Amino acid sequence: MKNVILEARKIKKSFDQDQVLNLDIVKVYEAAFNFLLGPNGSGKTTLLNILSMVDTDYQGEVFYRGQLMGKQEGEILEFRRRFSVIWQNPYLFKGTVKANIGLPLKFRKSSPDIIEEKVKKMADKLDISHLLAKRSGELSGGERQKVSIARALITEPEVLFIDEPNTSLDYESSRYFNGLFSELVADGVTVLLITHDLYQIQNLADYITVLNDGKVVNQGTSEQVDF
Amino acid sequence: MKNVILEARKIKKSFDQDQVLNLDIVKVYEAAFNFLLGPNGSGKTTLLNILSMVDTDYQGEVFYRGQLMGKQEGEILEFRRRFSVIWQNPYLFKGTVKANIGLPLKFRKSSPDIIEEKVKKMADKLDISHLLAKRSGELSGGERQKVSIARALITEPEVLFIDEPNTSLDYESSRYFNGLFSELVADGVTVLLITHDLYQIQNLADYITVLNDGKVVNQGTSEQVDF
Amino acid sequence: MEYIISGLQSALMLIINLDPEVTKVVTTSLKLSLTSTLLAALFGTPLGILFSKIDFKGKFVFNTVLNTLLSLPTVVLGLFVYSIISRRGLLGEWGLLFTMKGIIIGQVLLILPIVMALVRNAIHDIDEKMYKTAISMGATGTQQFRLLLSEARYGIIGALITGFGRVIGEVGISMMLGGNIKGYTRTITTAIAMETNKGRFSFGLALGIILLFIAFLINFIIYFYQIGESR
Amino acid sequence: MEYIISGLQSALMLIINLDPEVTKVVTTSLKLSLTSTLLAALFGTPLGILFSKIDFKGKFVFNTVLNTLLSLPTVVLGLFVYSIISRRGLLGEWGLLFTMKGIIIGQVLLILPIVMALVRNAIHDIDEKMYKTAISMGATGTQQFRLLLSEARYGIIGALITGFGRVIGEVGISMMLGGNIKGYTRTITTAIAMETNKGRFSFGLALGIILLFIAFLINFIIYFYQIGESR
Amino acid sequence: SAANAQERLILATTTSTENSGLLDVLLPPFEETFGVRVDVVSVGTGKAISIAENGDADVILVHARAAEDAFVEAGYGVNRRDVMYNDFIILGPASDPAGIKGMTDAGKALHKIAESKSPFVSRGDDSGTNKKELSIWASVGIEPSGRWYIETGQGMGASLNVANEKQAYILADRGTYLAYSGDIDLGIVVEGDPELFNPYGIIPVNPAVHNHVNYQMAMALVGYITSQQGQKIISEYTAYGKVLFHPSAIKPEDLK
Ligand SMILES: Nc1ncnc2c1ncn2[C@@H]1O[C@H](COP(=O)(O)OP(=O)(O)OP(=O)(O)O)[C@@H](O)[C@H]1O
Ligand SMILES: Nc1ncnc2c1ncn2[C@@H]1O[C@H](COP(=O)(O)OP(=O)(O)OP(=O)(O)O)[C@@H](O)[C@H]1O
Ligand SMILES: [Mg+2]
Ligand SMILES: [Mg+2]
Repeated sequence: MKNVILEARKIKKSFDQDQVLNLDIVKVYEAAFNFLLGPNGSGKTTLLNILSMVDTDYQGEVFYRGQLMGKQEGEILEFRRRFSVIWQNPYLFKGTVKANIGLPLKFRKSSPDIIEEKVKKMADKLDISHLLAKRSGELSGGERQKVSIARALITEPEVLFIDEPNTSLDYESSRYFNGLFSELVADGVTVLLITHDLYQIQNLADYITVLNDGKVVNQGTSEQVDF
Repeated sequence: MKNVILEARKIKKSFDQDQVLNLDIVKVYEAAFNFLLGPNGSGKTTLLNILSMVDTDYQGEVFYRGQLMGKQEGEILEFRRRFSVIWQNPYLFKGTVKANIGLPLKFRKSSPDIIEEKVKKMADKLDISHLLAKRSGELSGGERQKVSIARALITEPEVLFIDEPNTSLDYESSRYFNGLFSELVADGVTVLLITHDLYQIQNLADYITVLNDGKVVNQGTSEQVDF
Repeated sequence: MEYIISGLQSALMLIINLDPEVTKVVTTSLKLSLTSTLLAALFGTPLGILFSKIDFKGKFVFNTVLNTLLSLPTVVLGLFVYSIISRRGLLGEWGLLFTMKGIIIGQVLLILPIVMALVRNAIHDIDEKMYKTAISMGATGTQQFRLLLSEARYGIIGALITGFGRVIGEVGISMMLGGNIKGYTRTITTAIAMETNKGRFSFGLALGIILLFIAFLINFIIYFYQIGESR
Repeated sequence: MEYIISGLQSALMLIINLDPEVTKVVTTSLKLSLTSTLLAALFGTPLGILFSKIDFKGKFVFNTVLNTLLSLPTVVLGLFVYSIISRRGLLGEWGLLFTMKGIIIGQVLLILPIVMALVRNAIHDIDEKMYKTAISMGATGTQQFRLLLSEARYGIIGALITGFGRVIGEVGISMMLGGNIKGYTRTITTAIAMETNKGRFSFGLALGIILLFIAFLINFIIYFYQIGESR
Repeated sequence: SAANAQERLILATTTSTENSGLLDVLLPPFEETFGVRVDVVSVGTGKAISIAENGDADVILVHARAAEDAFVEAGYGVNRRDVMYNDFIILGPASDPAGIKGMTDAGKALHKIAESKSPFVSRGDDSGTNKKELSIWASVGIEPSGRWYIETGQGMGASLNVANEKQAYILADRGTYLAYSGDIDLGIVVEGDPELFNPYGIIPVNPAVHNHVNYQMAMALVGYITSQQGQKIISEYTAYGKVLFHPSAIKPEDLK
């Protein structure tokens, strides 16, 4: 059994009057492929926002390596910087693809030379070098997705949150990224993945949490869980 | 062999200097499941824009039932109204889900009563009645997709263009919509579908066009084409 | 400081007593600024949308000219229109000078660039996908236009509020083209300028407070009906 | 009509001859309006962003008040500030009346609401996802702020251009707080008002044309560096 | 600039004085002699007096005798001196509907205007000119009102434009009329009545009330303007080829 890197306890989250999350315990294991499953609207993205510390407006507690996480901007910035998120329908900033991919490094005050170099390397690796000079509004659906993946990986995150990555990706790319994410896990990165893709679930999952209507309905290793 | 309902000849399309489409002939068959395949950035969405007469800024000719389509707004409105498009990353208008689904009918000057009734029926059918009062910004990824499908189907289109519909849909919904689209084809609706989903291709396709780098690399019935 | 306090007091008195002269300038100001804003909206909104959508050579220069017109001082615009509608001007025969119509002409010209520029900015940020979606839904040109208005509502109403604020608070054009004629073309602002000139500062401030009060009511109504409901 | 033609002619002559008096009022106007716009941008942009993001009770009223302040006539604001910086006012000892500083105070107060309101409108239309994305990328508060500025660039620069246009073209505040003192606080607009008063209409128009010419140059530079490169 | 380092004297005066161009020749010799910069703030008479009451000016040069006296009476000003005078005239359209052209009695002329209900433009702004006009109406027992009596509440120039547009009669000061005569179609119909004289006075602000004012320099200006040198400049000043102001601190026969 692997170590627990993130643990959420008694999480409640409401929009206006509607309660969309009401969880007892959710665990994310270190250096493993953690899957978050459930039907549309069951609260997966909402939970991802909370675990990745992007949303701090919730009731309950989140622990990182056993330490209670605060909800103030200042306290959690350094933890957040160990994480990356690949979003469902990624938002790209105005400007070039190159600027978009380099931005997280700029936030971390890397030097322009290093940024330039890392962006080049990452683009080569993901086969999107031909897109670097394009503006973000000029990309196809799959190209957007690839750029957003490059942007998330460039900081070499400790934990990677992924919300339906295969959306819009062609067959080749899909396979490539499945392989890439597995490699990352093998290298010690923790991945939390939301997906509806049976292939991914059957072949990649180490641990699975299934949500329904804001509640955990099943949880365990991929052998234990009947999804 | 079915009738050809849409035919594109010698289509060329460029953004700035880049030519992204350069096609000889593309045919869409009536009352059939037409698939448009190809890797990311190969020009699928660009071609869909042209065939659905949303984009009129191209070189070449598009024929609808043998008749050359104009490129002026006025000439093509009535044809456009026989079509519907389900977009990759749908855009929802500000306001409620209900208003969004009813909008195409409003454009066609249906009475408020009829709109109300049809929207209700469609929402029931697609199991999204609980979302009708929500504002478009408050939906989950899959919910957005379902709303956009409802909005496209409400006009009972003659031709339905679909750009990666299963994006963000859960397994159940995915299966449901595959079934629904098949029924529509059986009822005489022409469907043009863009997808990367092997399951859909293997089980649903009647005719397949494969694009690569803006060119048709393969075309024919699903038996003929090696994708 | 004492001006401010005694200004507040006399503003209150004027409102309570419904002073007939004040009532008259208030209604004149309201008629003028609402009419001017309405006309500017009618022309400026479609023009602003048009120029944000169509591409043409020299658009860069056109945009700069539009931005420049935001600097046009009311006195200069007043002078300009004056020289056209005065007895010696091109349209002298129409007798527009020192009438409400004369003021409206000037005010519409004043805020047309503002409305156009701000509408242009609001439209600029609308997602390209919005157009594709509307077109694919079979919207006619007019329907696309209405949809665009509704999607950019916040920015467009903002443009109109800015334009309205500009005309109800401007004095140069009303003075120059209206003549501040008592009981006829005297507006709140020209009355304020006059009282200030007389050295009656607290009365000037009192009228200013009344003007702000009215502007507040109008903004309240607009905001309540248009913005309050969105989002 | 003849005013306009002879106005154009004398504008040309004044520019060609680099008339020293005209040069002086032009530099005064420029110094004032650039300083005021800069200060208003410095305070107004963050405030506008703040008020568009945070939610508090009475935000509705606050927004309406902000919109109302767009109607504030320059004379009234001038009077208001006058009553504070006059010798008898609270800050009388500072001797700010009839100085450049006095004018700047008034002008900043004039456009602060405009900048805030237009920035608020621009920010309002930014996609909610932009914030989430920036946060998830580990941006600090300042970095989020900068990113927001860049994403809403078009609208924010539009706000500043509108503010700049308002101050360089306004006359009431410069007149009231500056006193139109020759060689010192006389600006292009107060000079125009004075010339118009004297009946020297075409000279007034000439100065107006020079003002527009300068505003054009400034807008051209801004547009060229900031907007031209975007998209 | 060097000017900024200099001592500063704020003179509040009426627009008509500044607009006449007189100050541009009258003040420089004073500024040079005393090493002072005179900042001229030209506004309406009422406003000039209010500014001085607040201590925002050091000295005023205005033409509204009653208001000036009240200003001194209230203790805001001290040492008022007569400086000069010019005169008012009544202008009218060429058609002269009231038939007053050539009259020399302003009161009777206004009476005929009222009788014939010919359009008349009043500044209605409490200015010196406006007060003069009202006093003439009062002297013939008429309280003007009705559609023919148009109140602009504006300065002289703007009011002249209104009168021109409406082809109405108007009481104006000669300086402004001369400045506008090229642009308007109104001519002089009444002039020369002593009632129409328009005296200017200079008043330093009382340093006992506003201890910060530059009283010394203000008194120096009073001294200069009422001196042989100042009075001579006034008497010799012409605009549009006409003498505009007549010195009154020193009688013409005593001017050297
Ligand atoms: N901003 C919001 N305001 C109101 N309701 C919201 C908001 N965001 C999400 N919801 C609601 O919360 C519920 C959970 O949303 P969430 O996005 O977490 O679903 P999900 O599991 O990610 O679904 P999907 O697979 O469709 O992406 C949904 O019913 C959704 O309508
Ligand atoms: N507005 C634009 N400006 C410039 N280039 C564009 C623009 N839109 C699309 N492209 C380019 O045109 C090519 C085809 O794009 P298109 O969206 O048709 O691809 P696609 O086949 O739909 O890909 P995907 O499967 O990723 O959605 C891509 O290389 C894309 O970068
Ligand atoms: Mg989701
Ligand atoms: Mg696509």
